[in-house]
Order: sequence, then structure tokens, then C-alpha cells
Amino acid sequence: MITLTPAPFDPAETLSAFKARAEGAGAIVSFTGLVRAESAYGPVSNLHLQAYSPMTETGIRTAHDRAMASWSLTAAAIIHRTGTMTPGDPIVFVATAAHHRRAAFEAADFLMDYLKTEAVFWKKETRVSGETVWIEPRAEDYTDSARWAETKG
Amino acid sequence: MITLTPAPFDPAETLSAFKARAEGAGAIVSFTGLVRAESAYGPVSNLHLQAYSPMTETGIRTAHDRAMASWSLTAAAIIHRTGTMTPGDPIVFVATAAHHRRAAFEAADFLMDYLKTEAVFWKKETRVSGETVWIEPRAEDYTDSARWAETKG
Amino acid sequence: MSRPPRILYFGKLTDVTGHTKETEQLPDTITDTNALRQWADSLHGNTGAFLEATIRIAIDSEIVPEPSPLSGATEIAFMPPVGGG
Amino acid sequence: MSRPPRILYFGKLTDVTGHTKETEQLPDTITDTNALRQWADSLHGNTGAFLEATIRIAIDSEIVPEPSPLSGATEIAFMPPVGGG
Repeated sequence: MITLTPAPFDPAETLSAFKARAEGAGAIVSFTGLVRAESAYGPVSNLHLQAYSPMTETGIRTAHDRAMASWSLTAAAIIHRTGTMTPGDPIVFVATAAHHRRAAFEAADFLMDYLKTEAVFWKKETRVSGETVWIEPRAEDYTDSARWAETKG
Repeated sequence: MITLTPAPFDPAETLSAFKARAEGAGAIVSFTGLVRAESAYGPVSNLHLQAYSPMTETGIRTAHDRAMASWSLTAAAIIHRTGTMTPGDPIVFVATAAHHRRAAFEAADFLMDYLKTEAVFWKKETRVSGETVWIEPRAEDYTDSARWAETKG
Repeated sequence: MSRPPRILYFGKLTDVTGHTKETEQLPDTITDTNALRQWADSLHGNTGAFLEATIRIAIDSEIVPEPSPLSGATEIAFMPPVGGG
Repeated sequence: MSRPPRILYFGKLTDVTGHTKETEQLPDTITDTNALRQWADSLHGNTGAFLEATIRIAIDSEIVPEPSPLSGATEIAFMPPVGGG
């Protein structure tokens, strides 16, 4: 299940719905990403995310399908915000369900690496100072994502 | 926050409470373990867990404190059931909050490895056939737990 | 005659243009990605922002090698580097 | 005189004894872990279950090397191997 939404969402409600759908799984991992109050450059006022439909969804769908196949998941869900968010707001939620915990952990980690590095989003940070900056990819993120290229086809 | 409870709990409610407590974190990982309907030996009727207080809590507290220190977590929560559960019931819930996702993932993984291998629990499986078996430690679980000995002091 | 394509701007180019969708119609004389970049740049202050190699062009949701012809395109997007969510 | 210690049984030993807490009082003559194992085994059908090396003994919530004296113990637990939750 993949959702790209300009509206706020509640990670706990999402986990509850996912758990109902993951009937029969032994392990459920969830990841929630929240807007941080401090970036590397100082206090953050808001974060604005642009997506390009359907390219963004297509990319996420490909990562989702790869995770389902690579780790034999019984279910997976991805929710990603677009639009303007303030510190503390959920940006992204990923849940994975599997028979065993190792698969659920690795698949959630893989999906998050994809979403944080390769997913088609543009991100503008507005600082408390009033300055706005479009965030460029970080070298650290590419390193995380590259981990999977070595271990999974 | 460590809770050992003979009463059922709701992972989604727990995540909601944890998120409120993890104010300021950028990443929250949760793990929910559920009683599986099938074990290696066939269909499961129920699972009974014994703990030995306060030894069980002390061990979990030690793992919790080690995780907080090793990964600079902003918060961590562990809930573990005792008593009798049926398939689909949550057995264990772990949540970790950190500034960055790598720390939250690794710490949750570490805590689950501890809980599934070294934690002081005794587990009796009652099968649909009527047979009851006290589950002995699995070699696979020891391998998972040993991963951390190499990388973290 | 086919309708002229929609032109979309993402990321920092949104700030350069002031909008995510071009309000000007693409002239018939602009037939490939090179000419498109020059046209967009001159339309928006000649800053060179549209000429940067890190900006990729997608035609109908597919990033294309350049130069590529624009014929038959329904939607053309200027895409700065994507950095994830 | 101190009160005799509580004796607790966990895991598969719960099934052997039928309870998690010993209802019989530990005699004064049982002064170390070896004697305790023999006493528990004879009390519960002489199956050898209490003599197994994989069963560890905890005194006041600390697993002890064996043999260990029981003097001063408030609580003694027979612990089969723990397998996590």
C-alpha cells in the first residue's frame, strides 16, 4: 500500500490499520520520520516537499515490490507526506510485516534508505531566521543506499 | 520505559504514547512481535510466558540502558507480555527514538535480539493437537545476538 | 497539430520561475531539449539555472538522454537532483 | 532463626511439580545447592529433572556457582535455560 498525501496522518492509526491487514505475521516493524526542529544549519520553521506524480509513486512502487520479493514480506505500507510541514509532523511512515523479525527489520531499513535517497522529492527548508534552502542530497544517504546494492539483487 | 504485563496491550496506542514522549526525535522505529498461528511443529493453540521478577526486568533494564548509551537514543520503550496468549496477540513491543534513522533501527534490532535470546522468560506452546512443549533456545537466536558482541561494547 | 506540452519546474527552479507550471506556451521553433533549456532560461532572467548539467529533463515522466527531440511530448519537466523525502 | 526460603520452579519444572512455588518447607538439614537438588528431586518423583546441569539455581535473584551454601537465602529459584520471549 503506497500513499502520497498532502494531508497530515497519524502513525499510530496507520500502524493499527496495518496490523489488521498483516494478519498471520509474527513480526511488524514500523518507521516514522518526523520533521526535526533543528537542521544542520539551525532552527527550522517549516519543511516543504514536492513530488512529481506519477514518477514519484512509480519509484516507490518499484522499491516496494523489490522489498516484498527480496524479504518474503506478508505486507508492506508506505505513506509519504507532500506539502508544508512543521517540526514534529510525520513526513514518512513505513511498515513491514513478515514471519520473522530479521526480514521485517531489513525490509523497513531498505525502504527507508530508498525513500531518503532516491525517491523523487524536492525539499525546501524554511529556517526560523527566514532563510529558505532547497536541500541537496547528502553523501551519507548515498552510502546507506549503496549497502543494499551489494547484498540484494 | 520497561513494562512487563500479564494484560493485553495495543501496539498502536503504545506507539502513540511513545511518539508524544519522544518529542524532538527525527526517527522512531517500532517492533511488534505477535503470536504466530503456526510454529515449526504445527498449528498453535496458545502460548504461555513465565517471567521471574525482578530478574527479568533487571536484564531488560540492562539491555535498555546499553541501547540508550550505544546509540544516543532520545527515548526507548519495551513492553513484554507474560501469561497466556493466543495467535495474533502482541507478545512484545519495542520502540526507539533518535535523531537519525540508522541509530533507531539498530537499537530496536539490538533490543529485540536481547529479548528473543537472553531475556529471562520461559515459554510453553500448546498446540492445536493438545500437545504442550516448553520452547528451548534456538541456535539461530544465539547467532543474531552474537552479532552485537562484535560491534558494540 | 498536437497541443503544445505542459512545462513543469521542480525544486529550486520553482523559486526561479515563481511557479511549478509554465504559463507561457512553448513556441513551435523549440524542438529539442537544448533549445528548451535556452528558451526557459531566457524566459526567467538568464540566470543559467536551466542550463546546469545537474538539472535533468523528463519527457512524459521519463528522464531522457540529451539532446532529445520534444516532438509528441505531452509533459516536460525540469528536475533538479532528487534528495529523497 | 531466619525463616526458611521460598523455593520457586520455572519453565518445564512447573510441569514436574505442578506449581511455581514450593508448598513444602525446606528442612534445616538442606544447607547447600547439591542437597537442595536432591531434596527437590525426591519430593517430585525422582525423575532427575532437578539434577540436570542445564538447570541453574538462583539465590535471591542471582544465579550462583555450584555448590553454594543456602544460608541466609530468602528465595531460591530453579531455572531451566531461558529462551527469550
